[in-house]
Amino acid sequence: MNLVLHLLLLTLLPPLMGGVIGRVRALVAGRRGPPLLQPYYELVKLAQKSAVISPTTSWVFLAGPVVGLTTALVAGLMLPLGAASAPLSFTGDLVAFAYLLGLGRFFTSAAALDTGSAFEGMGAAREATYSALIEPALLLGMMALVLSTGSTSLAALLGGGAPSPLSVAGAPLLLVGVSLFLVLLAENSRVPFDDPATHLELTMVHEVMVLDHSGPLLGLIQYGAWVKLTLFAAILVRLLLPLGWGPAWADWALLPVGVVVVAAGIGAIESSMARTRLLLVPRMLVSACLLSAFGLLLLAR
Amino acid sequence: MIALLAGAALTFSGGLAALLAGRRARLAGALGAASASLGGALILVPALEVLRGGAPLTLTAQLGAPWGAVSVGLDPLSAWFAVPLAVLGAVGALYGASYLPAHAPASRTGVAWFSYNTLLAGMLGVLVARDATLFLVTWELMSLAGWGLVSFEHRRPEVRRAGLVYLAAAHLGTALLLSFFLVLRHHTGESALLTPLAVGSALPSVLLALAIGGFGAKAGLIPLHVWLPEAHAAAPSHGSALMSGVMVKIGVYGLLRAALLVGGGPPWFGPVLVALGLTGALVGIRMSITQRELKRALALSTVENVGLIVMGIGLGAWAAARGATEIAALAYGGALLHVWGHGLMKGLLFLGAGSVMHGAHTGDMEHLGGLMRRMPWTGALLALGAVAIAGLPPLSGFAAEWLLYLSLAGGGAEFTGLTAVSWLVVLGALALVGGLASLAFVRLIGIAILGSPRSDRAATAVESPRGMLVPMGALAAAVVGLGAAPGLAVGLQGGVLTQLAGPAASPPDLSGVSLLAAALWGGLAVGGLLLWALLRRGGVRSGETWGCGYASPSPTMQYTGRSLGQILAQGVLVKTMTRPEPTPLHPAPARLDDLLVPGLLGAVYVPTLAWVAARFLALRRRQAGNVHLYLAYMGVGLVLALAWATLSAGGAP
Amino acid sequence: MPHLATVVLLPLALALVALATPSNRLRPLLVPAAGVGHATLTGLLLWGAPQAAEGAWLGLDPLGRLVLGQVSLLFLISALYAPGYLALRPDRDNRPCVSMCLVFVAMMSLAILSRHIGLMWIGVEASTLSTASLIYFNRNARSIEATWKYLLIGSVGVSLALLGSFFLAYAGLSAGLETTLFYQDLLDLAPQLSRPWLRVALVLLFLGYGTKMGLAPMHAWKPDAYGEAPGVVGALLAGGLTSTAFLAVLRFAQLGLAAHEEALVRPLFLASGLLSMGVAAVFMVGQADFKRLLAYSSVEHMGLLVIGVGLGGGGTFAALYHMLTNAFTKGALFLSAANLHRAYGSKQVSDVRGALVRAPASGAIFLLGFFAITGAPPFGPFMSELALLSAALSGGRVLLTGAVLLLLFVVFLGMGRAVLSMALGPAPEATARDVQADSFATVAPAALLLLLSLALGLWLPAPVLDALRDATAQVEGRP
Amino acid sequence: MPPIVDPLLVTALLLNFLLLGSSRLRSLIRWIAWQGVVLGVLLAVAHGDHPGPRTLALAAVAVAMKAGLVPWLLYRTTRQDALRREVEPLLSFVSTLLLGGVGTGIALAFGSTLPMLPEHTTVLLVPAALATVFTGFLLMTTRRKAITQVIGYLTLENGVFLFGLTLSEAMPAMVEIALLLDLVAAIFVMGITVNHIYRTFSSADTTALSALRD
Repeated sequence: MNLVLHLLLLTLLPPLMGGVIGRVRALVAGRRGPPLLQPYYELVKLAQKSAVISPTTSWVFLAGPVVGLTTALVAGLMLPLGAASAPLSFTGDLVAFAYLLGLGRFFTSAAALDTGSAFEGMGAAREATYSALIEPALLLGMMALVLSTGSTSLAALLGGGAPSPLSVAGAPLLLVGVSLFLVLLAENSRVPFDDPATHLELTMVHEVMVLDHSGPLLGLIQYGAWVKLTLFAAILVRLLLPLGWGPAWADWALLPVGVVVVAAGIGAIESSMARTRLLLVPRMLVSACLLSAFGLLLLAR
Repeated sequence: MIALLAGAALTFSGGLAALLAGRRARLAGALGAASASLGGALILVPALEVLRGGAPLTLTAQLGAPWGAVSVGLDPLSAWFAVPLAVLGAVGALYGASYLPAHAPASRTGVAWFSYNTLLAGMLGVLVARDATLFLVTWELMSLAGWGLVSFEHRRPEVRRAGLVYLAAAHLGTALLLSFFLVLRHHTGESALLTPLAVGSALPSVLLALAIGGFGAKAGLIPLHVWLPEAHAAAPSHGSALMSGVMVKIGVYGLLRAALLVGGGPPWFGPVLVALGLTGALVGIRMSITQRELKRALALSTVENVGLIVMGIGLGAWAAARGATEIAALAYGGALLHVWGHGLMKGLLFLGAGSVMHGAHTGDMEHLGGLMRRMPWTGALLALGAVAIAGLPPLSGFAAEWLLYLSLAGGGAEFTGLTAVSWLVVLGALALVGGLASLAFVRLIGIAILGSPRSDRAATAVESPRGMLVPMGALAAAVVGLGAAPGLAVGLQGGVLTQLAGPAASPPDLSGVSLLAAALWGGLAVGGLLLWALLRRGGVRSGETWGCGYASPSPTMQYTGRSLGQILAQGVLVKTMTRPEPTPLHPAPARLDDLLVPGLLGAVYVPTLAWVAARFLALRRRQAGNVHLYLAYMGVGLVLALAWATLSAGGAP
Repeated sequence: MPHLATVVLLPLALALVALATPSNRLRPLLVPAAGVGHATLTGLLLWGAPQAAEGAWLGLDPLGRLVLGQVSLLFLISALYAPGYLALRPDRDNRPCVSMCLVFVAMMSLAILSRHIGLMWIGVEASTLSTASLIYFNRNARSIEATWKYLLIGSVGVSLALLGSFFLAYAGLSAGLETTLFYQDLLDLAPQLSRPWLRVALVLLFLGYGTKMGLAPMHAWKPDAYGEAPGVVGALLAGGLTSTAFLAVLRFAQLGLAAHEEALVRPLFLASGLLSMGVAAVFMVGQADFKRLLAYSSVEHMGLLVIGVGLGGGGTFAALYHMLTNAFTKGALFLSAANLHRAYGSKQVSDVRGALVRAPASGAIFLLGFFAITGAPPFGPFMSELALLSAALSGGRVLLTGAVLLLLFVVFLGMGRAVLSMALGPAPEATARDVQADSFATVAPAALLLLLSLALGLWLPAPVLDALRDATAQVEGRP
Repeated sequence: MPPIVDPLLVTALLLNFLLLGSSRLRSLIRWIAWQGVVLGVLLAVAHGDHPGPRTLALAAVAVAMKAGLVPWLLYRTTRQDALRREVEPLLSFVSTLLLGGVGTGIALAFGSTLPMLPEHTTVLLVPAALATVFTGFLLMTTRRKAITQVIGYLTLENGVFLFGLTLSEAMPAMVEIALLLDLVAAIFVMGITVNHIYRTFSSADTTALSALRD
């Protein structure tokens, strides 16, 4: 039963994130904004459309979206979403989590380069470099959790049974929390690092990589992106909210609410600030790494 | 043991026969390839047998005067390194059989095979040698054979330069090893490699310092890695596959053997190895990102991976020194698994690069592109190799790095104070290296294989013959197999781990990684089916890549290798772009060399050697060629000697 | 069992025959004939192991046997090279060259066999004079200069040796003993000789015969002489004359050690050896002429020999072993260098390109010879250098071992740059000047010498090993 | 050693200075011939009053060689180089003389450190020999022409021979003759080489001989 619930949450929740963010941006700007379920409609529409594929591309172009989505879903399997522990968990799966996302990123970048267009190359270069710089922040953040709970498996770290990390270590984890939020924004190309809503190819990072994907390919990519966003939000939620004291259904309900709150937060940030200059982005990434490193040092002492 | 020596002898004699076959290239190729692959098989069987728990083999022979007692042995540590030697040697030989005819003039095929087979035999000799003289002889034989391979295409000036740099580094390494064995023989009276020393005073530190220098020169540790990129780029592809895949590991084997000999060694040994390994990894991958030539990028990635292996060994030694056997087992396990994994992956990549150069006749990334459509098999295999070596999950690169992460996490949690902090910092750096590695190999694949062809040579590239693709396919299958079931390989590490980390050490459990690989392959299959179904329903139309509506897009508009690595090269880490300052008065030819990456060799070693040579030249003027000066020198020498003789002897009767 | 003197008289007789034979073509054949004769006589002598009769002028002690065997073998193989070479130079009248070469061998044998110091001096002096004309074979301005320098420095050195011999005799006289220059008597009286005379005598003798060996600071003639002399003469000088001079130096070292003068002998040898290696290293880096490069390599290896003796014990054994391996490898290098010189018509390192392509056989021998002489394992010099270094380290001399290793590395770099740039790369198209390609007669001897060096590296046959051990025992003064 | 030896040794020392000081080639050859004569007489007189027939024959041969054959040969070679008969010194005459003097002083001091036999103690034989050797060496290193270097070598040999006198019993006659022959051979070969130098360089100036350098 828990497995079915986990899969349901993992597959259905992500597009809602997109809808919430869109709606919050609109409300802040004083508009009504698109309906909450807009992303679901988009996915269904894209699934039926026909795909346009450039003659210069090879099978890698098609593999990009598939690998992107699959790695996100498999990573999702490793994350404990509700009360029950994650279906797929083994010691050291936090490393697997990070590297799975790396695999997804590898193939989307390769697919972008496969089209042979200057813009997609630019996007691939930025994406790959920024993710390389943010990787230490993610892993050091995870290490902070490992230190506080003692096990290297995500299920144990964030699972229902474990005491909420915040209560155990307090302040240092706040630092790690902020750093993980920055990681979330960077990994999913949200505003401070990249502006998903722009249509200027030269300024995009993630969006320009998927410029040439159309129809079902684009659908898969967007769906994969939202799943990744949900995963990071779930980590943040498990990190901040204490769990496991209430009945099982409360935990299952608490996660979607938390995730929606995080989505609202992202929407608020997106509408309040603009994208930073490209040259400054590496500096912000490195500062995110330092944040989690300091958090870790405080813990390790 | 006899089978092992027979394998080595067969390989060497095959090479010799190939050399003597002279002009008949096909005969030489057949002889060389057959003897190498057969020899490989003969080596593989006993090695696996010993690893599976069989008793270590030993053989002692009393040879003539200069050698004295020569003892040869195969214990789990040697067997572990013999397996990739055998596998890669055999596969490389089969690949070489069809790669060489197109790349080597008929008369010199014999030389290539002689060098290749002698390298194989020499490496095996090093692995089994149990006393100083045999070890040094086989070690130098290996170096010379490597030189034979590196300067095979010696018509090109850069190959000759690479050969000289390689020889200088090899000779420096041998000099350090010579002093290592001399110090050993002087203090312990005998030079067997097996009997661990009593923990003496400063002896272990001196021995280990010499070992790091000597073996590090061959393994490509950071200050002595300068020869590696040029040498591996210059060698024929199956040669550089063997050198990158196995020869640098023999340096690592030597380091392990020295550590074993000294019995764990002084406290500074672990941290120094970790520092060297990590710096090597960072510098290696950083340089690889800005390289333009395919094989140089791969060679620098070898520097990175050897750095990771040495870091693993350092962590193991560090943990073992502090008694944390379980963490040491993780670290050593990760390092040893990476020896196998990297051997296979890097072998596949170098053979792929060879196939690209065979098809597109150039290794320069800026002239490649669009090969996935024209050389589908090579493209696919190279892509697979790239994913694997970037350490990404379903393939063989992930398990080793995963073990390293586990050991670092374990160490971070268990140790306290400065050690814990340093282990965590190393974890962060390892994550950075992982990220940069995937950037480097996305760049390699994206620029060289994908996109549209940037030159007519790439446009007219043709797929390589089956003789080259089958060995690459075999390696690819091994990579996938090791990725899916790393537990099998790690299971064999029992003997080696007990040697390294003490009897309590047991091979780590990797069932989780296999689980993950299974889940991933399943997910990919389902995803592929889903996409296929959707595309079939919705239909597929062909349309030009979106170029912002630009009228006549051309392949040169594509992103280039340098621009892909530019963000790192420019701002974040190291500034290597140089802007030429045009001279104010008469305009001198300005040149923007944006890939001016001097590296340690160009910036440090060459200038110092040039300076020393200049000093020697100045000294030489003293002997200005006229005989009076010579006689004057003789007179001075005589007077000094006489004065010394009479004065120093004092008043003796 | 032939009488000892036949080894000296045979070459002399053939020299006279050479002077008599009219035809320029037939005369070179006398050299291999002499080689074979000399080798068979030496073989018989070494086989029979005659004891040095009391008071006899000529005798064979273990040291002499070793050096005679090595010189004879080297001469046999180099002699095979001579006819092939002289055939290539029909323009030059080879009467002086052939006869002087035979006189040279005779005088070397005399010096090796003599038990009387004066007689040994005459042998060495005569060999100097006879080689002078050999060096002048090419009859051009550079070879006349080389000959002059060789003659002058050689004669000064040898006369110093004569003065040293007289000092030695006087040492006996002033100590009240009956004066003698017979080596065996001096050896027995050694402890009673008067100290100051003996010490000055030893220094003079070491410097005198050291000049013939080419040790620094008396090495200046070597690059000129080896640089200008034809290949086969270079091989004979580098392999033969140096070994004979080394024998003389060893004899006086033995005398010094017998007279308990370690404090004088050892430091003198070590200092001179290190100085030679240092000078050689300085002059090999960036050397433009590859024959001079080989000459400096010879200076370096003489330094190694003397360091070995200076170390004593295992060091002397290693030095003698190195004398053998070095002589043959150096012979192979000089012969192949001569072939390359003829193939390219120039001695400049920059002119020779792609030797492996244009003259594959000589190029390969030259390259392998380079690897051998800089101590690459399968070859002999590696084994002897290994023995020498372990002797140095077992004597606790860490600094010395470090210095020797460093100098060996510098030499490797200097020589490597030159040899590799010559051997590898595409060969320039052959202009008319350099038409003489390799012929079997000029390549086979060099290959044979290289094989000999390889054989000595892989396996030391029992008789050679015993000869080395007895010679070491004799020098070290142990019974 | 009979008392007659001392004046002869003093003349030998005197000849050294004359050699160092002479600026013309012909005078240099004349002094070297006189040195040969002094040496021959010393050889005959050195051992007791009644020299045996053997030593007399040896002395005669020595004088014939050193005073007769060699100077005649040297004279013949100098005739080829008609123009330049002077001795071009690298170092000025005065400084070579001074160096000669210092050398003799050192030789005297050095001689005194060595323990001499009772009958040799009074005689300044060893210093004279060493001084002559040093003069020969000086001549070779500071003179420009090849001929002077040959003469320098000859003086050096005479010095060594002078010292050899003390050991006349130890050296059997045959060896002494052989030594003599060898010296002559050395001079003979050097003479031939000097001729060749003349033919190739048309002057015997050895400073021109500096093409072979690194």
